[in-house]
Amino acid sequence: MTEARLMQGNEACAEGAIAAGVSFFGGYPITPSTEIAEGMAKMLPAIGGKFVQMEDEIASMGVVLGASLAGKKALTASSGPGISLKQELIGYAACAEIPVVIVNVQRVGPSTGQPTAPSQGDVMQARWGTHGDHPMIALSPWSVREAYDAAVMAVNYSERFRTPVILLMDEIIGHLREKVVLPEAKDIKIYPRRKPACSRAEGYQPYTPDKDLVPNVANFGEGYHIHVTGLIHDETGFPVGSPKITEEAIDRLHQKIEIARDEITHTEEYFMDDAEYAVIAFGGTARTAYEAVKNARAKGQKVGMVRLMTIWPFADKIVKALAAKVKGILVAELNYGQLVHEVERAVAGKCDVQLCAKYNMEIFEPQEIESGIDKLCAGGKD
Amino acid sequence: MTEARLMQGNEACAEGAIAAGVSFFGGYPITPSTEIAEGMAKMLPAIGGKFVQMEDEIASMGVVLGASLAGKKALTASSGPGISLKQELIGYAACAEIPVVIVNVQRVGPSTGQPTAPSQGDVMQARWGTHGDHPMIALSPWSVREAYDAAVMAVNYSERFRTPVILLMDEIIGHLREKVVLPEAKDIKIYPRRKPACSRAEGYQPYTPDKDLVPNVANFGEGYHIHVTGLIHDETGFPVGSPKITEEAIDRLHQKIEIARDEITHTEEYFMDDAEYAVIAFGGTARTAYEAVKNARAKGQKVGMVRLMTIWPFADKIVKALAAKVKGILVAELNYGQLVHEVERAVAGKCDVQLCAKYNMEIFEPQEIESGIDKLCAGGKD
Amino acid sequence: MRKQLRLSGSGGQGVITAAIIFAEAAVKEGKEAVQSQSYGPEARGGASKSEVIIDDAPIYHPHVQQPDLVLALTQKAAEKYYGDLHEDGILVLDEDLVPEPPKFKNTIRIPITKLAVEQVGKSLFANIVALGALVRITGLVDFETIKSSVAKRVPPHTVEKNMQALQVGWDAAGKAVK
Amino acid sequence: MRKQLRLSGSGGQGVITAAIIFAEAAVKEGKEAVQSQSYGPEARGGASKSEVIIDDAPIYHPHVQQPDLVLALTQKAAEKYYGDLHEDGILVLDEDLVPEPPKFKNTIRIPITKLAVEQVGKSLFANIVALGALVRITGLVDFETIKSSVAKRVPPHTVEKNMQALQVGWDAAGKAVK
Amino acid sequence: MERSYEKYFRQNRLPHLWCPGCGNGIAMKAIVQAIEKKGLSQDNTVIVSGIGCSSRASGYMDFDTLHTAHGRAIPFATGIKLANPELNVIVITGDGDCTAIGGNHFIHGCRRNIDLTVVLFNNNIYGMTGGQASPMTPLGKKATTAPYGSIDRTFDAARLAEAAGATYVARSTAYHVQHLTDMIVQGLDNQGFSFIEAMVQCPTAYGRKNKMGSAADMMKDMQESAVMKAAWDKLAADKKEHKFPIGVLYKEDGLDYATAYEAVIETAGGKNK
Amino acid sequence: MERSYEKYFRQNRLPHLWCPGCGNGIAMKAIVQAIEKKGLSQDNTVIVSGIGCSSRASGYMDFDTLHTAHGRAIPFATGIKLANPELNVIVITGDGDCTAIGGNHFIHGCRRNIDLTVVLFNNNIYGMTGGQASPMTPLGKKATTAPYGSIDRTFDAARLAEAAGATYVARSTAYHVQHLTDMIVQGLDNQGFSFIEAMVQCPTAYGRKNKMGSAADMMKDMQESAVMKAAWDKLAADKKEHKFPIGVLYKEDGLDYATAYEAVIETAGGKNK
Amino acid sequence: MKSEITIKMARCKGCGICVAFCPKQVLALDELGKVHVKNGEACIACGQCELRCPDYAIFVDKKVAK
Amino acid sequence: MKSEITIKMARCKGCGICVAFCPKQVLALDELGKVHVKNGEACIACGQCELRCPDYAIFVDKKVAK
Ligand SMILES: Cc1ncc(C[n+]2csc(CCOP(=O)(O)OP(=O)(O)O)c2C)c(N)n1
Ligand SMILES: Cc1ncc(C[n+]2csc(CCOP(=O)(O)OP(=O)(O)O)c2C)c(N)n1
Ligand code: SF4
Ligand code: SF4
Ligand code: SF4
Ligand code: SF4
Repeated sequence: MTEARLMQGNEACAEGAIAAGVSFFGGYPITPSTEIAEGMAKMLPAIGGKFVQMEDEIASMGVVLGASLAGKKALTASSGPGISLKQELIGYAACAEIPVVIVNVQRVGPSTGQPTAPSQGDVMQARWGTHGDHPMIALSPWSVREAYDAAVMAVNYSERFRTPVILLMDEIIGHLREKVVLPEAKDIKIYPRRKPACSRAEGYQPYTPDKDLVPNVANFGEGYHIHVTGLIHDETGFPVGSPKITEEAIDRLHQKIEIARDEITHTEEYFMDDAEYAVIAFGGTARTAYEAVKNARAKGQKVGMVRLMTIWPFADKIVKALAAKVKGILVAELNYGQLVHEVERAVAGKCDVQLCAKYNMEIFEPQEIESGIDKLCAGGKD
Repeated sequence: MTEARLMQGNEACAEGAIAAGVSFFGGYPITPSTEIAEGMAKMLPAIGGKFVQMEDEIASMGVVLGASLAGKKALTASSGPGISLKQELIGYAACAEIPVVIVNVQRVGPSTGQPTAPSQGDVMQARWGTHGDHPMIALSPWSVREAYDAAVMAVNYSERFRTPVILLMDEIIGHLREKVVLPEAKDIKIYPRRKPACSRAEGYQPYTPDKDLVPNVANFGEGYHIHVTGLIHDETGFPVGSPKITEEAIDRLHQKIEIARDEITHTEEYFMDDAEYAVIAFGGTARTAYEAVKNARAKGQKVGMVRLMTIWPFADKIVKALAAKVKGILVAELNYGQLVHEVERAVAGKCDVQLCAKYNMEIFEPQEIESGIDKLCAGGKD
Repeated sequence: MRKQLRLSGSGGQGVITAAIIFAEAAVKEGKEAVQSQSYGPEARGGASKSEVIIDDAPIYHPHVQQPDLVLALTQKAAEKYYGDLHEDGILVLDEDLVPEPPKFKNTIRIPITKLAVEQVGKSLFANIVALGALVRITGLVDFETIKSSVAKRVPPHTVEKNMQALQVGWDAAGKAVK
Repeated sequence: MRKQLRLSGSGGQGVITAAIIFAEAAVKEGKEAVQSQSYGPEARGGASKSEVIIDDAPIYHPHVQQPDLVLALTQKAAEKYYGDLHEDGILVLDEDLVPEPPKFKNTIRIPITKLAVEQVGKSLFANIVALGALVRITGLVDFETIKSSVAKRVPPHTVEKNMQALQVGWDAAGKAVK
Repeated sequence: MERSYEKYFRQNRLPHLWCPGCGNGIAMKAIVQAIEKKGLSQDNTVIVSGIGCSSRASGYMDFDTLHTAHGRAIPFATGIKLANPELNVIVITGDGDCTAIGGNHFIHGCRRNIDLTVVLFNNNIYGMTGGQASPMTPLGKKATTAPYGSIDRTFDAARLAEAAGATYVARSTAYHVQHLTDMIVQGLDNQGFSFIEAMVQCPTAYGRKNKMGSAADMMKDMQESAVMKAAWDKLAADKKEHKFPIGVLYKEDGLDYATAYEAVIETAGGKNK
Repeated sequence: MERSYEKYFRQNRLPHLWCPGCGNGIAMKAIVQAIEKKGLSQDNTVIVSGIGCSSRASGYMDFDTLHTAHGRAIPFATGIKLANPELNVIVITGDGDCTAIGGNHFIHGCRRNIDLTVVLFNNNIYGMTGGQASPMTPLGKKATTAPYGSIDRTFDAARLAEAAGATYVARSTAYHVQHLTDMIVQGLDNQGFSFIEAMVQCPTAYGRKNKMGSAADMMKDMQESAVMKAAWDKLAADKKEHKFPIGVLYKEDGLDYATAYEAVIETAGGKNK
Repeated sequence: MKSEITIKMARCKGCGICVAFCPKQVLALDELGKVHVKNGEACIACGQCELRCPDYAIFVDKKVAK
Repeated sequence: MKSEITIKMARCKGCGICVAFCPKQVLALDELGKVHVKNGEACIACGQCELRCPDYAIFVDKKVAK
């Protein structure tokens, strides 16, 4: 075990990414994500990696995708407006199956909004921000230590599934400093870059799926002469205008993640044993929700908490099971109401679903969620 | 009544916008939306309006927002990748409350995808593409004539609510030519640019909401010396870092549309009188669904169709009422399954919901939707 | 009564324009009409097809489901697009550019492109020659109507040549179906 | 036992750094600690506050709910941030920069900035002077621990001055609470 | 002692939020003084800015003002000017705003020769976000994202503007405030894309990190490094190091975009709307 | 008659999809011939393109190839080069791809002097989307979005590249195919940002609309309008109209970005990874 | 004193620019970091301070002989 | 005949560039729009056709005296 440190969430994210093997960062500063870029600018050259500040967020996405194709694990980070600008190339990464991690340290929107204030308003954008159909993995840490772990996990998932992964931080965690004890390097599992299983002569095709439906795309410069495109392509990597190939391609993009869904849907339960009501929360808000639930328990309310660390793919199964068990669910989120839509969908009328939303640039106070719980336990009446 | 014409959907959209008072277009070409720009380039100067081709889609959004602030009704049009690039400034328009219409002629994604092929894969992006919380209006026409009408309506809504409106076309309608009879100019209702209700001396504030919660922001050059920003602002238009103002501002953005929701949620019913099952469809797909439902009726199946012309705000009430009435709903959409999430949410377990999805770059054949109906009537078993 | 036509060829041959003019003529005669097209995934070249549906009643599903007539101006197009032709339908082929005609009962072969070059002066007019032929073969619209539709769509200085092309196609069809 | 501190001032006064160092010292002593801050909406200037929570048990909700101590280095900060101070809490003020101290039972006034200028040489050191005072007032961390934490955070060539600043603050607090 | 230019400020928004010693205030005054000299009406002059410390200026100026998104001021301004060519449109931008994220709009504005007066407050750094390198941070200087010194070559924004098609290009500094005002006046005179680079000191995010002393010290640096164009042209190459020219750097006649558009409307048979 | 350069093509993807007479095929051959002349290995050369007719080239060339998004080839290429400086990275782009939507990346690539060889296939139009005006469509020419003739002034991309910091700038045409090859060879020689503008004819989307005759006619126009740099410099101003210079237009020595980065790693105490 | 020096205290941020550019050492900063007139007599009304004050906080007017 | 002219018919798109730039009128397009050798004898093996063919469809080799 390493020594305890006071560490900031953004810092932990940068260190976690490096621990997972990231050696390339391209970015453009924006509050409240900037410390990640600044940390990378300092740390990467010291380990022989590279940091480059690009002209904007679009170029930042492009440069990390290029670096990833050339064999480096790559990260970029941004917030609000910058994330919106990255959408086109996030879709490119999904379509061309390029591993990359995009950190979004959420701030209050829409538009320039309240740039320094915390929010969880980009939950739905993380899933649906770019045009066309493709799935998305998004992870949301609730502590500084978990920002580190989630960064490792995000890099691993991006490599394993060859897909863009969004590390959906919020300002609460990004700017929070707290005591952490980091894992030792030897205890960190790293998913290495996938390698072609056969040679060119043996008929290698870059987009032939492996057993887990993920292709082993060669890195540039390894002699495979591959072609990478954002057009729908077949296993050779070249575009084809066939309905069959198009359907298969889009299916596989979804299926490669769908078949691993249970494994990558990380959730945690607190006080759930005999709970009749549950609070669903994620990210920085889950900390306050925890406090609220603890207080509610102290008041004798039979309430627990389910924390989602994986936001996308959505924890459908877990929420469905929860709905079958409890009388009501309170979704606490720092936005106008986003994840609650997914909860309602999954619950499908099986129990009461209520929203505890806040979007006034401040974080929740435990009391606010406690009132939400009171209302929930009263069956929505207050 | 005007003479019957063979007209293309994109052409109708351009003419409709002009009929609604659009005199400014800024854009960047992209298949399958390009004919809108080309039509505008030809038509606008002839009526003293202006067409400008910008360096990219971001600049295209910027230039139309500028023109709108200076008093012109303005339109831009794009597809897939271009729409993704516009997200940041769509959020700006929502936050600063600038009337503007964005036409999205959808094509197959993700990424470059299948650029010439039809799709309805941007349904969720239209709602959630940009960061932060704000509502969205999106309309999806199912005929060439309706492309004209929807363009008029989109311009009117953008002016009435001072909000960006997405005209969510698909390639099916965008490139379809069919017989249309356009309304006469005198029969077209136009919502004029809102005007300040009082003078500067009388204490005019640009963002003070009117009775309908929409502010009467003055045009630039009218002597009001207003300030417009993408930061959260108060009624004066200037940014404030107050939780109260922030909450109020975001609330009002949502409420101004929420209170008019019923009025702007346009849907149509076909064969619904005694229907026990319903197909929900929109845009070009609804034409095929209509044919399928007609065929199903001929086979004796008690099925009807609800067509959504307004995609956002979602027709919650109508779908809820529908769920109370029918045994099952089939959502037919040309994507991997997007609107079906909203339908499931609204239905909340009250009836069976099934998805008839297609995403292979071809449009539906009636038979495909008919099989979907067969399965639906069989309670999901086939 | 519904009639479904499919016009096919390669990129630059103008089958889309021909289809549009056909549909326009139908509209002029008070009919319902929709016209659509599909491009290959390729930007340029490749097979291209355009479809027209004509009916007295409103048309919903916008694509041809089973064509009553297929026109093919290239071998590739013929092979790709005639498959679902109605068994009583008609297959119209460019005699020279579809050297190996698919085996189909009701086939009409016309040297469309050759006629355009030889009698109108440029292969560019092949689509209008074809249009003239189709009007005669289908009998769906009046020859006079198609003439005015063509005149409206083409650049003014080419109207005369195009009228000539229409006539050449009309005549050739007369000969071919004899 | 949970302790909640709020350090406030204006933009450039370094209250955030002071809070970080405080939290770091607590961590070094094996305690749980979280530190957070909030900026005004303004990019520059405006009031700035930083909070530290120290506990033996894990800390969930990350913001201070009711501070046990508030430090204010400006009048504006004092007014804005002392409101929810625990009634048994302590209000520490810069004597000169908070000329009109809020009426609060337990108030300690120290000429922090003046001491920094006069005894350390620059107003820049005010935050470390304050830190020295807070360490003494709260007794939450050892003076030695804070010293090594400061040494770790500040630029090497300023370590000496900063140690001096700490001491000045420590001494001043000693005088003030007497 | 009331100054006539005070009326161009929104008094209730002063004092501005810029740091002590920040050069933005000087450049902003230069703009309003140029406006006053030209006698532009407050009612038909629009100030458009992007995002950054410098871009905050729009909020302080008593005109119709528009604080757009980062990098996008020029497209918005283009829309305003084309929609209503009667308006005088002035753009205030920062070195990052204009030449990093906004670089494309900048060169395309120049190319179109749209009639805007663009004043770039060049503080060599991203001030707003706390001191990251900009495309105009000199080689070797430190920034939070260039902790080992910047290796990114810099733009000469004036040269870029000229190559892209701007018809008026000038430079001055916060030190040379009267000269700066004059450069802006001439920019307003030009009917076309006018670009004025105003060197301003950022003692907080740039100066401190690079040990450049006080705001006044930074201004003295400008005094020493800036050379009037005429003198610059005569300066020996080896004397040019660490110096830069100020004054009107480029000027040409050229049809502005809105005027050029009139011909399109005429050809199309339309009337100006 | 087998030509040695054929090995650089993916034979199974030929014939290419460009229109009859399109100049893109000529420019693509010039690139592979330059690669052959330089003896670059197919295994460590990467071709990166954007989106457009011209950008289709990457699919035909037998290397590691990358067909990015519209306008974004240079950032992707920058990432590749920085991640693995051993690779030769060649960018193929169109006039719209490079100077419209990609304009910012273009100037920033130049500024950084990242070691890329960028070949712009300039057909003066958006070919792929069917003939809209590009920033390099000459004044007065028609396009589907300029039905009344273009009023948008054009970029001189070479001049822009130079002003932005490119260290090698050249121009040639599809007519001067051997010269074009030579310009590319020299671009590959330069360790830094090399920009070569290759004028190519687009008979379909540009030529037809502007009544420019056949592809061969368009090439003859190039023959007539292009003037070798040396001769150009001596040409009287009034003789320059409708003509343009070809050859090496600019060249300087300058540290490329990846090399400059080595110093950062050294300062930081890292080892190249 | 040849001049009248006006200081808008609410605006002054004490940056010291006026102090540095005053050719006659008329001005100085006080402990609270605001400018004050230390030696008004020396003022020659050159206006250098007003010219470069980034906060429009100091104004110099020539005294008009009455 | 001084040369051997090879044409890859599958590649030729009949653009006529080779025809236009041949200084000796050796080449022509046929009805199907592909190039053919009309007057091989006149070929001087200058290679202009090969040089500019955008489709790599025509190749000229000097005949080696055997
Ligand atoms: C799309 C987007 N990216 C990044 C930011 C964050 N941001 C705000 S201002 C700024 C740079 C400011 O630098 P500059 O333009 O030079 O202006 P200055 O603050 O130095 O005056 C950045 C990166 C943003 N607001 N929006
Ligand atoms: C973001 C985005 N916007 C627009 C397009 C549509 N588009 C594809 S290629 C192209 C322009 C092509 O012009 P150019 O770069 O000059 O290449 P050319 O086709 O002429 O070779 C455009 C606008 C796109 N694919 N992506
Ligand atoms: S950070 Fe720099 S540019 Fe921004 S206000 Fe402060 S001194 Fe001015
Ligand atoms: S449209 Fe033009 S650029 Fe595109 S392939 Fe055809 S000739 Fe070439
Ligand atoms: S220059 Fe202005 S702000 Fe600075 S000290 Fe002098 S009066 Fe105050
Ligand atoms: S130049 Fe090439 S493609 Fe063109 S006609 Fe000659 S051989 Fe055929």
